[in-house]
Amino acid sequence: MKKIIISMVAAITMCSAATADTIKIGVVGPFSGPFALQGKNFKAGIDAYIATHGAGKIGDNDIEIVYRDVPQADPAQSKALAQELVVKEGVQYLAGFYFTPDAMAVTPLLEQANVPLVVMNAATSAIITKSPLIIRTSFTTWQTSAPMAKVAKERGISKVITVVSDYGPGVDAENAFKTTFGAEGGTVVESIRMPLATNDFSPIMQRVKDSGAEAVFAFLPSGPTTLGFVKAYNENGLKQAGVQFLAPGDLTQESDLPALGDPAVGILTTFHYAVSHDSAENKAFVQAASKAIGNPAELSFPSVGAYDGMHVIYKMIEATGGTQDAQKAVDAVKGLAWESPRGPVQIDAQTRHITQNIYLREVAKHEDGTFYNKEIKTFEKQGDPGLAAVK
Amino acid sequence: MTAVNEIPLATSAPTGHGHLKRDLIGLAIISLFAVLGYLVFPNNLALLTRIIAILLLVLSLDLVTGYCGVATLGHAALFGSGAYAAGIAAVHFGITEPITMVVIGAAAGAVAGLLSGAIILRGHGLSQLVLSIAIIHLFHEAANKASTYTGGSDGLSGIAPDAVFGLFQFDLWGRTAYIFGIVLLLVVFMLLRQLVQSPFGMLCRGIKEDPVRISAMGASVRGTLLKMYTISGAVAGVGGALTAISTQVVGLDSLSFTMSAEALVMLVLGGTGSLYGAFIGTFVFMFFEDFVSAANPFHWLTLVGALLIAVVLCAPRGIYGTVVERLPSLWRRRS
Amino acid sequence: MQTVFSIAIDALAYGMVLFVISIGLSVTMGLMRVVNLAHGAFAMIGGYIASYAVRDLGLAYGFAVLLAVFATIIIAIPVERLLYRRIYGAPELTQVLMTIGITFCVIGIANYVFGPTLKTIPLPEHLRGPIDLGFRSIAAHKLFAIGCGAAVALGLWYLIERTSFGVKLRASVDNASMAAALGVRTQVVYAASFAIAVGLAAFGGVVGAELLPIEPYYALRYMVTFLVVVSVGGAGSIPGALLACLLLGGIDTTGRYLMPEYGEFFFYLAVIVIVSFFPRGLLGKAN
Amino acid sequence: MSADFVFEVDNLEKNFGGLAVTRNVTLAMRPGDRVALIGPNGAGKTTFVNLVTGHLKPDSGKVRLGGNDVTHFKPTQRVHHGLVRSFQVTRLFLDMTPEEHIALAILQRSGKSGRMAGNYISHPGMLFEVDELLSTLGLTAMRHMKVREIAYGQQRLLEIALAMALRPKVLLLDEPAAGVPQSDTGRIEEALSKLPGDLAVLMIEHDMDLVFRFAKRVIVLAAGEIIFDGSPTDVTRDPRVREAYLGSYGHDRNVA
Repeated sequence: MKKIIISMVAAITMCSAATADTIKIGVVGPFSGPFALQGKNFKAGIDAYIATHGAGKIGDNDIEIVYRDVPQADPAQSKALAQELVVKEGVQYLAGFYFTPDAMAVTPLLEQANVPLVVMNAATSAIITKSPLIIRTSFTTWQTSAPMAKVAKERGISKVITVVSDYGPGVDAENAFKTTFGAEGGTVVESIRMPLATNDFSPIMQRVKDSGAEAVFAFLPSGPTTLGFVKAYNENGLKQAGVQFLAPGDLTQESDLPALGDPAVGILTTFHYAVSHDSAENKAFVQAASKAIGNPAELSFPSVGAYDGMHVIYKMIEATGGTQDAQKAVDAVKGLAWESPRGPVQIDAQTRHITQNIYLREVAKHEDGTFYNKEIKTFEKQGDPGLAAVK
Repeated sequence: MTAVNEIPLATSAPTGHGHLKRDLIGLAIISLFAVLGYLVFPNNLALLTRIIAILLLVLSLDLVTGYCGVATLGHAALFGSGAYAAGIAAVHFGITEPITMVVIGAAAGAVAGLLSGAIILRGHGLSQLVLSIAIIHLFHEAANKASTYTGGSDGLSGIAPDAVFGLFQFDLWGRTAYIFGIVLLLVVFMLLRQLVQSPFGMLCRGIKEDPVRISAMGASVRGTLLKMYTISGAVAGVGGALTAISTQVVGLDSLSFTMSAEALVMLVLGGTGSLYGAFIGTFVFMFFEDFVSAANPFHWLTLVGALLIAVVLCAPRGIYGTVVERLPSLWRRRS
Repeated sequence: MQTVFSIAIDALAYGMVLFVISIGLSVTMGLMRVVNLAHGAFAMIGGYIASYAVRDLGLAYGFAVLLAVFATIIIAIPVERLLYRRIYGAPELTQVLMTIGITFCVIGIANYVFGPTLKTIPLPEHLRGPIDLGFRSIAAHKLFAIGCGAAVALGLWYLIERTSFGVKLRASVDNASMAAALGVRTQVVYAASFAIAVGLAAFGGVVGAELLPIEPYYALRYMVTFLVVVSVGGAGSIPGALLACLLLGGIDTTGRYLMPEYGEFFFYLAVIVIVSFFPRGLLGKAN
Repeated sequence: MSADFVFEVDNLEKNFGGLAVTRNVTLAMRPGDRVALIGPNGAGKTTFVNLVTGHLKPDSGKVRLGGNDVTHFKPTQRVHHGLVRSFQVTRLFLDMTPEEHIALAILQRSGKSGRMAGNYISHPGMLFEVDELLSTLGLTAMRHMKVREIAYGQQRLLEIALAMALRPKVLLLDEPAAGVPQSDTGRIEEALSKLPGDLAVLMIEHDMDLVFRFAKRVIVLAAGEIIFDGSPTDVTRDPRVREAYLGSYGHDRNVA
C-alpha cells in the first residue's frame, strides 16, 4: 500500500514538474507573533539571495517562494502546513523552520513527498539524523557553544557556572559547554536551569555570586529575557567583581544590541555569524538584506542561514534541472563548498550539516554610539560535535 | 396571567423521537460538510483534520463551560494529556494501533479532567479562571521536565501509527487521517447529543443556573461537575490523540495557555451551551485565521482582534446563540 | 544571613514592580468588575510612548513618564466610550473575549508602528548603576520602583477612602442605580476610574520596563501574571494587591534562588494553595 | 425518640462568636403535622433552617429524621432521608420548562439523575407523574414554556410542585407566599391544602392569616429560643409571645 502511494506521488509530482516551468519552494517560519523578527530575517535572507542571483530565474525556470506562518513552536500546525505545501502548492523544496519541534514534525513527510528539507535555523543536532533528505545551513547549539569552553580555558578560567533556560536548546548549550570544558580540564561548579518565563534574574545572579565561579556561561533564547539577564548581571555587581560573561551568540544578536546597550559591552560570545564580519561577500549580503528587511537594525543571524539555504537550493535545482528528485538533489550538494557571507563553509558529505568557522566575538561600541559584535578569534572548519551525543 | 393563555400549546411536546430526529439531521449536516470538505479542499485535508482535533477540544470545553458554567483558561491540559499519552504509548511502549491510541488518549484526558476538575471546582468565577491558569502552567512545566518521555521542548516525534484496521495507511494527503477524524467526530457528537439530553445533562444545566437548588434537591453539585469534567477530559483526550495520530508529533504547545485561551475564544465566538455553537466558533475562527494569515501573515493578529471585538458588539451571545435569538420563530418551530 | 537579606531585598523590589504594574488592573477588576485582559496593552502603550519621548524627542525622564501617563489616558478615553461601556456588567466570558480582542489589535498596531524589536526607556543618570547598601549593591531604579509602589499605594488608598470621589466610586460600585438616584453621575465616575486605572497601567509599564522590557508581545506575555497577582490579592483591594505582590514576589524570588529549575512549580503551586483557601483573594471582599 | 416521630430536634445550640443564635431548641413532629414556625425579625429562623438542612453545623444537639441521627449528614444526604425545603425567593432554572423541573426532581428522587443516556420522557411512568403534579398545581398550560416567561405566582407554585416531586417525609416551607400578589395567595393556599396527608410540614411564615388557616400548631422563636409551642388559638394570648413581638415593635417605635 505504502509503496503504491509513494510511486503515485512520485509519478504525479514528476510529470507536473516536467511540464511546469515554475519551481516552488515552501518556507515555514514565524512570520507573525513574538518571533516575527526572526521570520522577517528569513524573508530578508531569501529576498537578498534572489535579488543578487538572477532575480527569480534559474535558466528557464521561475522560482516562487510560498510562505507559511507558524508563529510559535507548534509541530502539529507545522506538519499540517508542510503537508499542504506539498500536496496543494506542489512545492519541490521545503525550507525555513525556526524551531526544532516544527522541523522534527516535518521529517516523516520528506521521503513520501520526495522533497528535500533545508533547515535555515532550527539548531538541535538530532534533526539531521531523522531523514537522509535534510540539509542544514544554519548551526547547532553544540557547534556554537563548544568553542566557548576552549576560549574559557585559554583565558585561564578554571571554574565556571552554567546558567541556561530550561528547554531543549538551553540544555544542549549546557551539555556542549560542560562536555568540552571538562575535556579541557576545567570544572563546571554548578549548572542552573531556569524557567523560560523568568522576569527577575537577581536571585539567579545571587546564586552565581555564591558559587565562586570565575565566569558564567549563559544561554537564553534571543529576545526580551536576554535584556533582563544582561542588566541583572551588571546591576548585581558581577561585572565589577570580574566574573566573565560567556555565551553563544544568540544572546547578543545584532537586533537586540541597541536595547542591550552599554551593559553588554565586553560580553564574549562564540557564533557562526556577525553582521559586522569583514568580507566582500558579507558587504554585498548586508547591503542586499538591509534593503530587503527595510530597517537594517533588525538584521540578525537567521538571515544568513536563509541566504545560504537558498544557495543550496539553487545548486540542487541546477543539478536536477528542475525535475523533482529529492535524493539526487541532496546528493548533488553533499560536500558543496562556497564562500558564504559568514566565511568559508561546506556541506559535510557525511552529516549534511554545514561545516563553518566559529568566531569569538566581543560586544563593542562604534564611535557613532552603535554596538556590534567584534570578531577577535576564529575557530576554523568546525563541524557539529553534538552529533556524537545523539545516539 | 392572560399572556399565559395566549401562547398556544402549539409548541409540541418534545418527545424522545423528536430529539432523535434532530440528532440525525445534525449528523447528516455534519456528514455533508465532511464530504464537501473532502471534495472542495482535497489538498487541505491535513488542515481540516487539525480543525477536527481542535473542534473536539472546543466541544469538550463546551461541556464544562457551556453546560455547567465553569469558566476555565486551562482546558488544553486535558487535550495535551490525551495527545502525550497516545504519543508516549506509541513511541515508548510500541502501542501503534490507532484505535487503541485513541482509547489511551481518552483515558488520559479523563484522568487529567478529574485532576484539574478537583482543583478548579474549588473556586468560583474569577478564582476559577486563576486556578485553571495555574493548572495549565503546571501541566506545561511537568511535560517540559519529563523530557525523557515527552521530548521536552523539542517535541515528541517518531509516532508511527499502524494502518487503520490494518488496511488504511496514513498517507501524505491526509485522507485516512481526515476520514478517521470525521468518524471520531461523528461518534463523539452522537454520544454528546445523548449526554446533554440525558437526565445527567439536564442536571448539569440545572447546576449552571442554580447550584443551590440542585443541592436542595439532594443531588451533589461537586460530584456531578467532577463527572462532567472527567467526560469532558475524555472528549478532549480523543482530540489530543487524533492530533498525535494525524500529525505524528506532539509539542508542548498542546499543553499551553495559548491553546486554552484560543479554545475559549472559539467557543464564546460560536456561542456557549450548544454543541452547534462550538462547531461554528471553531470553523469561523480557524478559517478566518488561516485565510487572513495566508493573505498577510505579518499583520493578521490585528484583524483577528477586530473580529473578536465585532462579535462582542454585534453578536453578544456568540454567532450561533445570536442567530438563534434573532430568529425566534424559526427556533420555536425547530424545538 | 547576608544571603537572606539579599534575597529579601530582591523579593521586595520584584514584588513592588509587580504591584505598580498590576494595581491598575485591581481597580478595573475590583471596582468596575471588568476582567480587563487588555491591561498589559495599556501598560505597553505607556512604555512605547515613554521610550519614544526619551529616545527620539530627547525629553527628560520625568517629563516622559508624565507624557506617557496622560497620552495613554487620552488614547484610552475613546476606547472606553466605544468598547468598554458595552461590557460593564456583561458576563465574564464576554469581557474576556472583548479585552483579548483589544489586546490583539494593540499588539498588531504596535508591531506595525514600532517594529518587533525591544524598546528601552533610557534612565536618567542618577537612576542608573548600582547603589551600595553596605552588604550588597542594588540597582538604583529598583529602589525607585519600590518608592513608586509605596507612593501609588498611599495615593490610591487616600483617593478611594478619603475623598468624595472615592465615596462616589464605592457607592456606584455597590449599587449603581441607588448611586444614580442620589445624583452621582455614575458614567462619569466609571470613566474617571477607568482613566485612573489606565494611567496606573502606563505608569507601571514605564517604571517596570527595566524588568519587563517593552516589545509588541508585552501585552500577552505578562497578561497572566497580572491577572494572577490581582486575583490572589483580592480584586479591588489595594492592601490585598500589595500583600499578594510581596508574597508572590517573595515565593518567586526565593524559589528561583533555592531551586531555579522548579521555579514555575513554586509560583503556581502557591497560587493554587492560596486561591483554594481564599477564593476571593487574600483580602478580597465578599460580593 | 418515640418511633412515630418523623422529625426531631434535640437541644440544638449554635453560637456565632460569643452570640447565641440558637439556644436549646427542641421540637418533634409526627407524620401529617402542620406546624408554623414564626418569630420576629432576627429571632434566628434562618439559622434554625440552615441547622436543620445541614448548611450549618450545630455546636451541640441532635437532628433526627425517621429515628435516624442525621446531625452529621451533609445537606444532600438529608434530602435522601426525606427532608426537603423550599426557598423564600424562588430558585428555579430560568431556561428550563416546568415539565423539565418536575422530571428532574423525579429522576433525582429515584436515583436516575446521573443517567447519561436516554431522555426523561422515555422513562416509564414519568410523564404520568409529571402530568399529575402539574395539573394538581394548575400548571399544565405552561408546561413547555421557559420558567423566565411565566408569572411569579406560578413560579411559587412550581417551587411547591418541585418539593412534592421529591416525595419528602418532612417539608420545610420557607414563606411559600412571599412576594406573591394578594390575588394569587388563594392558589398557593389551595396548593398547600392538597399536600399529602402523611407529610409533616414545617412552614416558616410572616403572614399570620395564612398561619392561622394552615397550621394546627404554632412554634414561636425569639432570640434563638422557643418561647411558645402550642395551638394557634393560644398563641396570641401568650404573654411571652406578646412581649417578644410588641416589645420589639415598641422598641422600634422608640428608635424611630
